[in-house]
Amino acid sequence: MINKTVKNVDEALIDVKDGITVMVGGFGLCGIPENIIAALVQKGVKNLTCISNNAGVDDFGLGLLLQKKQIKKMIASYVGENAEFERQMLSGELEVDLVPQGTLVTRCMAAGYGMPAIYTPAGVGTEVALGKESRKFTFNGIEKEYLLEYAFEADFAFVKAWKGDTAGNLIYRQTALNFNHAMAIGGKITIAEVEELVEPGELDPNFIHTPGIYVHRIFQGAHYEKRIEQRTTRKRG
Amino acid sequence: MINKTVKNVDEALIDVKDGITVMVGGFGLCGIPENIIAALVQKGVKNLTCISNNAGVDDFGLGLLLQKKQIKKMIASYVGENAEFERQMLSGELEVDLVPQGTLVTRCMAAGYGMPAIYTPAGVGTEVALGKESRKFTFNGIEKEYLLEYAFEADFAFVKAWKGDTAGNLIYRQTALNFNHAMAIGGKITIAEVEELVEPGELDPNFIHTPGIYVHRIFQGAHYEKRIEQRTTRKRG
Amino acid sequence: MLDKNGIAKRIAREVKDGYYVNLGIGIPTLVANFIPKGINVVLQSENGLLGMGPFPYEGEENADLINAGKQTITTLPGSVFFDSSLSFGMIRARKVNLTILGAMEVSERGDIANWKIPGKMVKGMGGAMDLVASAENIIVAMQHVNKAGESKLLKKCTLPLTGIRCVKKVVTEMAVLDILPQGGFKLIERAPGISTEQIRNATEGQLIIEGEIPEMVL
Amino acid sequence: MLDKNGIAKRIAREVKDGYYVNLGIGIPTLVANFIPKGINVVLQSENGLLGMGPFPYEGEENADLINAGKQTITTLPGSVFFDSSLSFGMIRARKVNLTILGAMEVSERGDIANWKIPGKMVKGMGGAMDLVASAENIIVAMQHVNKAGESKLLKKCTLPLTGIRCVKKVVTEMAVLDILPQGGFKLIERAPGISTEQIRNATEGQLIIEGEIPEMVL
Repeated sequence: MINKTVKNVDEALIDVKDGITVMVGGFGLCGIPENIIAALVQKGVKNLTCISNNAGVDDFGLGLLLQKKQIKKMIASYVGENAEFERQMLSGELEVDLVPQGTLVTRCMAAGYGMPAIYTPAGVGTEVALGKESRKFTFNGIEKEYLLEYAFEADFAFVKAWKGDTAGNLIYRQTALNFNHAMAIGGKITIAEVEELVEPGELDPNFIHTPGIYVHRIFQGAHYEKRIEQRTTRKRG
Repeated sequence: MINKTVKNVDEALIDVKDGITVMVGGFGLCGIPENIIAALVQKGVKNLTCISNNAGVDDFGLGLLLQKKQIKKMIASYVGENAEFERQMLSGELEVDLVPQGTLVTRCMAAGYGMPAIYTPAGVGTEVALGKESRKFTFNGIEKEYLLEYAFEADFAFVKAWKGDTAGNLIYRQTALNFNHAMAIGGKITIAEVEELVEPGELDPNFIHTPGIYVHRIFQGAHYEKRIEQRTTRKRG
Repeated sequence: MLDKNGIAKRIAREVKDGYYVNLGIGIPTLVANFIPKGINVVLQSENGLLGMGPFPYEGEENADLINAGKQTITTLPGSVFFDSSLSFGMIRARKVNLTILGAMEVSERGDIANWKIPGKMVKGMGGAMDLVASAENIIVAMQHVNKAGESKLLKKCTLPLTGIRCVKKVVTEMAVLDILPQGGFKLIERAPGISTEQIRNATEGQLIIEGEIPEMVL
Repeated sequence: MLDKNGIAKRIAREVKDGYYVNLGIGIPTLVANFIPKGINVVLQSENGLLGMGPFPYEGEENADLINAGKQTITTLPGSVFFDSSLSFGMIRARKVNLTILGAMEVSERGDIANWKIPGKMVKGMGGAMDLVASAENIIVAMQHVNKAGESKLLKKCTLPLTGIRCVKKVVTEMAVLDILPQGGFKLIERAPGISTEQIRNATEGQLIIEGEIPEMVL
């Protein structure tokens, strides 16, 4: 096997520079690459274009990068929970491209499947369709209009997995899977942080979500906070 | 959960009629739905259009349907191992549409992802491209030509899994996964035979290949022969 | 006049045995509470789960297990996790039988607006545009009129659209209405105590009333 | 003059540490036997496996574990199975670093023909068209001339094409040749005992010879 291990997050991010485009896994605060985000803040890289479903909250997730004004442009489907985001967007400091969630993830996946573009009906007839090529297809007897949407070109994908092996194979836990797999396959260089890094052969080869061929660097993260955004419960009894 | 169990293969195939289009999982003889194929032979349905990577061998797999002349048209990527196939093709009894393997599986997958068409570079500049729409895209700085290929419309998908639960969730074993997942998601009605049928909750929800929403009927197969096509070994020593 | 739970309860009657259902945030989420026993339904959460269970007991919240509203949830026996691309794949492929969501406006031809108000902070469409563009059967849970008393069931939406010609049915505090393929809100049921006349006054879009309109039974 | 193993051995020198490699049927399969220890390479089998191991010991064959040539194989620690759509996804996305396959004809601009002979039973292209259309680096293992002594390294292929402008390097029983981006077979090495003149006579396509051409060291 090919060993994808790097010593730590700093070695993983060694060639991350100002002005690049990055995919960042997670849905809300669930399954985000906490160690990588913290290291990006520390490193101080600027003018990032971030492709991520959400933009974190004020003091966690991508919100940490927003606080330091490291993000130039945000490509996301929903950005509701972040006052600093709102301030920067309204002041024009931050460019925002809102993309339907399914389009967003499929444009990541398309990159990983070597598809330069895909067709989706999402956004037809809305402002999302403005300036976009569209076309009708009939499938299973239903004629519909579809938009042509392009695969994302991202210099790096930053993802978080539950377990990984040194060959780069990744498995995710529950809904922390979310965007992480599509981004892991979609990045030009994919960096994975995992809660547990194991030797090749320890993961069942039948049940790996992201094959190691897509992963360029892997390291075991530390101090996972795994913050819960909406703590909803029911009472016992 | 929604119970997708049917009593047996005959109940599963109750509405399978002459002239329909079916996807049949497997690669060579690996991971083919043995029970369903046997039941189709018994049932005697005719004029089938079969989408399957291969056409079996003379006395096993889809070869059994060919022997009984139940297949009108074969859509496959490689059909090398079958004398009866060759005879029917050369005599014009059997229509054959040869499709590059990646295109074949992606057209199955596209149906399951609600994509009416996809772009692939496979076949550009060859006879496969004749009469097809093509177009150039630039991705990651590389300009290339791609063919537009349409999602398959299949009335049924017949797949074989290792284990399944009554909710229709499927897991496959090793390379018997092959085309089965893409076809399971791609069929209008998907019928799965499994080596072992278990209750909901017995499969780890993190590691299911095909979610039950794609599976309409499931049953536990019997008498798996699992024939090996090319028995290659090395000597101990 | 129905309250939120009443709307949810009425919509729950549209949920059939064997359905896979996607519930939006707000009133649609309440629908889950009113699905009768014996009706087997699987809830899809578009962040990657089929078989969403109830909220966890206090102390059992799991950061890795949330729904599309980012709430902590649980699973059920037979649940399955998958990645977001397959999640929207099954949505586009129309494997989800019913989508229930809220709206700010609906037009008589089935257009829906529910993601953006000009001049206000835009949070994004999330998965709503994908859902409405693909779903075979969309029921909207909404208020019939806004705070100023103006109809939200319109000839034409005034707000930026989420999707076009997609809504099949609308359930409001006043009525159940089908949107006909050729356009128009066809009145199906009145809420308890609401008259046809009140519904007519609250509906700007074309209202189609044929025969006697029953009061709904909840 | 190289035999099949010689061709495979020479190609093995092109395999670099850290490569993911897809090997076609025939001579390319033999390449695996000559990859030096210390070079970490992962073999991809397009039916859904990364990390293909050797054939199983007798009695340990497993019907569920085969390669793209339908041969029984084994896995290695770190192997991973995946479905065919992801398999061709990674091929199209150029994650496989090197593809080695056989050919009936190759043209001086890098076209390849290896799937169909008019008048003969056509078995199909399998995954070859996908591989050649997508791979970043394609090495062809082939015979320089056919049984009639005619060149198979041509100006233009005569057989139906598998892919165009894709082959980067050709290794035959006589020579190693690079196909230049602007076209032409550039002679890199001669097989032991083969002269430049012999190669010239066996090559119909444009042959580019610059300076002294070394004999290959195996």
